[in-house]
Amino acid sequence: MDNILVWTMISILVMVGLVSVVGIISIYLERKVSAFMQDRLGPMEVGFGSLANAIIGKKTFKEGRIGLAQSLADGLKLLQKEDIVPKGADVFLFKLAPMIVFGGTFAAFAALPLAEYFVPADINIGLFYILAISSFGVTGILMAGWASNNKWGLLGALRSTAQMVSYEIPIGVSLISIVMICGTLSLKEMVLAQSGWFWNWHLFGAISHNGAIGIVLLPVMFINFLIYFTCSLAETNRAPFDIPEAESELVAGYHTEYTGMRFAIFFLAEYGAIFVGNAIAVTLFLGGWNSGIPMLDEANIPGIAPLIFITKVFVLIFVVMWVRWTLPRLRVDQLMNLCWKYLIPFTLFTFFYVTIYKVFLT
Amino acid sequence: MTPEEIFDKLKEKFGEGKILRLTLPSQNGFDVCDPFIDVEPLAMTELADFLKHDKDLAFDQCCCISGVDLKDDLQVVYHLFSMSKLHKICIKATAKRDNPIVGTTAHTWGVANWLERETWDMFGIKFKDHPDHRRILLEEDWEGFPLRKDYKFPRFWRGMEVTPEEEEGTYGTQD
Amino acid sequence: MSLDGILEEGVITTTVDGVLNWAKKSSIWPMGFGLACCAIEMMATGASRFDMARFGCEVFRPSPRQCDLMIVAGTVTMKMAVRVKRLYEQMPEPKYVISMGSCSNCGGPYWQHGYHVLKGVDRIIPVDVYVPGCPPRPEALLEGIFKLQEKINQQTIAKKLVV
Amino acid sequence: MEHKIETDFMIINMGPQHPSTHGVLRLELKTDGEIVMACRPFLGYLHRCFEKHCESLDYLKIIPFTDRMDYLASMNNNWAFCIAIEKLMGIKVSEKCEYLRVIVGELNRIASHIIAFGTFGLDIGAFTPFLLAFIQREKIFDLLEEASGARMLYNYIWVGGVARDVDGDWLKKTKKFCQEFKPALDEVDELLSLNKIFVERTANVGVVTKEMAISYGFTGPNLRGSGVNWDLRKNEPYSLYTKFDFNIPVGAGEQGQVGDCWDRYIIRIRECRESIKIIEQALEGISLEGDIYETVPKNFNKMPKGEVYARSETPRGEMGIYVVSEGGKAPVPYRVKVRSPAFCSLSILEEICKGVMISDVIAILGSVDIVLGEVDR
Repeated sequence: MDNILVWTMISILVMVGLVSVVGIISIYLERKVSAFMQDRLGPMEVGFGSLANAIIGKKTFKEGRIGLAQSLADGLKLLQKEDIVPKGADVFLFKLAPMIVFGGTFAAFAALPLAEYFVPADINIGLFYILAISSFGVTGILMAGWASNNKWGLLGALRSTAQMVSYEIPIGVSLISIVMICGTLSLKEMVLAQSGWFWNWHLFGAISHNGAIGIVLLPVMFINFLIYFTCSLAETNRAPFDIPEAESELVAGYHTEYTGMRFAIFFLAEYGAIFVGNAIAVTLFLGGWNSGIPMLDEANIPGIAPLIFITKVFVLIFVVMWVRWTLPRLRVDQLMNLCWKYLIPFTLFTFFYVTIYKVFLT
Repeated sequence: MTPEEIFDKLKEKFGEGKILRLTLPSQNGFDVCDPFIDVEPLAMTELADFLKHDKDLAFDQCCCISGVDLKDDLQVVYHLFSMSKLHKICIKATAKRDNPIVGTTAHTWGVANWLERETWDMFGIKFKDHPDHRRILLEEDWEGFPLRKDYKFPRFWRGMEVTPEEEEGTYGTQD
Repeated sequence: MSLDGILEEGVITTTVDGVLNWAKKSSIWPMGFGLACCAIEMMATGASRFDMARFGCEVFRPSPRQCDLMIVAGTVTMKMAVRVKRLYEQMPEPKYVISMGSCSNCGGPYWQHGYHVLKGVDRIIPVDVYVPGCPPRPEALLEGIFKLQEKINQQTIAKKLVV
Repeated sequence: MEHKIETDFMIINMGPQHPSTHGVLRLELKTDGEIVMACRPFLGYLHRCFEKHCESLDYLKIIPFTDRMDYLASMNNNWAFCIAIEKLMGIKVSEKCEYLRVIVGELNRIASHIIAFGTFGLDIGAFTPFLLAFIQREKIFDLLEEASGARMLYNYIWVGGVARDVDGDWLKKTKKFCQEFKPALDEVDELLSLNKIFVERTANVGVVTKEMAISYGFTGPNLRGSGVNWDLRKNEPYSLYTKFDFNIPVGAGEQGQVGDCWDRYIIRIRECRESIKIIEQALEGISLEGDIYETVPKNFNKMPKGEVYARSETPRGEMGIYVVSEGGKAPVPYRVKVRSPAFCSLSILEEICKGVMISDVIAILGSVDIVLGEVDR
């Protein structure tokens, strides 16, 4: 009993650390990945060496080679910026909005199962909780756009709301298939069901639940995964669905008027949301903390399970970035068309497929 | 069509009162020039319509509309080209300096709208019945028409120095 | 014992200064704001060959609210000057201005007959670094940014407190 | 009981500082939600009084100012102005100079088109093609810098000749560039042109019909995008363009209707290939013998009285220079008027931006490819 309590405490602490680190790492990665795709070098000169030099006031260390301290410098700089609340803004909502966006995203972290013993809040409706709390952020975005008394901001917020509300549906439906197979909403149990060899992952069907016959779900699950991934791009306002903050159209979208740390919070929340979105994909489809090779899992190397989980998430985040720097942006009506005319019918089809499977084959 | 034929055709249609004269290269004191036809400024609107829609003329492309300050008069020069017939002509409408009004061609060629606005902006030549008669490059409260030869640079505009103090009066006019 | 003596010489303030200045100078976000020819060279500075991102100046923010640096790249005309001033005022402190190219330094080739050209952007907003050239090469702009970094490095919170 | 919801139009001010107005253009959009009901462009934020300068400077000193007009295609601007003055003075330029002009002019055309389709991609949201294309542009800049001494604004083509001679080494480098450029262009082409999202965004958007295009003074790639086979290099050949074998790409509505944004975009990609063809032929034809300053006039004291309208094909279309000379001893032109292609193309914006969405306005603006330096002069 004591053991569980200790582990819960530790996992909460780790999660708090993760929350603050994920944003910084993702921003650094984004810059390096984009640089790599565009034949550039990306951040170079702002390394920890230059920070050390600044602290001691002498040029002792080499300034930096791959710019590891770049995001840190950005954050520290944004802290020093003037905090402007535009004239005519609704001050209360303006200040509340970033907190809601941030809170909504990072509350979702609480239920992420990093490892069997590493779930800060192991609630039996984990998936439901995450979906609910992470879509809370849209309220904040709408608030931000409305309160800043800026037309670009308002347009961005409206686009964002329309987009997020629509894309909740295919996300929800595609995840219900998994819930039906597992018969639970607890994320931990879903991951436990996928242990063993990698073909036990839900991406490859329901083999772990029903043996070889589960293979008939493989195509459906693939489609489900793709739809979920696409929708999570849209949920987190990433390219090619980044229309709410489309630079070339809406200046900066809903955070046009935000300065300094408030802006940074939006940014961190965005990357946090990407992490959560991909973490759900990993948990539900890609086996969570399971490495896919039973021997490795049974070896019980301390700390390897969370590491596997986070690595998987970052691989998916890399794909997200890859997509961003490759594809152009959709128009707002095309985005809605994609959702209502293609994604939702497809998810409904997979949903019925899984229902039939569940009723007749198990 | 040759410039002479175009001139005859126009003259036949509009009469001598509106179509004044044709100048060919090395006539009327010019060493070099494209053949041009002088016309009455207020006849420009109907003339443009005819030039574009007549089957033989078919001047579908309005290349350029330029204003010229002739010191006593102000002139608007139209360079027209026909992409189907492959011939070109230059039309000149000269208006009095104290009250320069020229008929608009904006209803005939889309591009003429802006080109005429620019001519108004720079020379202060008014275009009769122009659909959107505003300045285009300068702000509405700018004083004077910069490309006129007697234009004097303002010293200040909205509190910003246009001509530096030490150079006031030295530039902006041509002597 | 005066207050400014402690603040200026103290070990803590210099270290804090060092770190804060390091953050400011290592992450200068310019405004994605071009006026004329120089803006193309500014783009070239951000693009693959010269790659301003190496020094942390990568993020061209479209909104003035999130920028630190305004690169006035090109001719400031009378009509635009009003807007440039407003954009500058929209930026949050601490903010810096680089005047890029002869036109924004002093009117450049348009000094004499340019009735619609502002004779130097420093007539409306304060300028930190002037980069000469028409247009300046990307290397020159980078050098301008280094000069700005040196300037930022001399800032101190002590002076602000005393004054 | 009857409920009536009253909605209001929103006036949105886009620019002069906006990421995708390509400089300092201001658009006043009257929108109904996302749909643009009316679009009014406001120009003049870069009005640098080019025409006033011309009336005060002598002919040679104007050339650097033409550089700054369309700063993406300086060579072609120099060239357009020189053609007008040469026509006025009756100068026939030596063949070597003409070859050099063709080579640098076409190189600059490629550089300009790279910016055109690069920023177009940027407006649609694709960052990477822009930066990949920029690498090639830097190579062109290296070549032009070696020839003229400047990176962007060259002052290279003079009245009656060119400013500097080139050597065989430069020709070799240019040849090498031509070979390297083709695969690089293909890369961008593959990345962007047939991308499903890109086609969705650009095909059937901002359709300009043939009649509209001609009426609104579209020229160059924009006009050809509307399906009109018209290129001054072929239809009114100047310089040595009769000698070269090249095609004129014309928009055919491959992805949507003729004259949509995609057509205008693909024309530019294809024109780059044609330009490479021309450069390769010119490199074979050129001989390094001969004096480049042979026909450069010593002074402009004996100008003929008269006027000239000369037009040539710059990357944005027909650039017309109308010069009035007083004749006699005046070394300054009496009046210079520039018919700038981007100015004329932009005037259609009011017409075609009705009932489209805000994102489409951006796409249309990007596809028309304006340079504000040239629009406002």
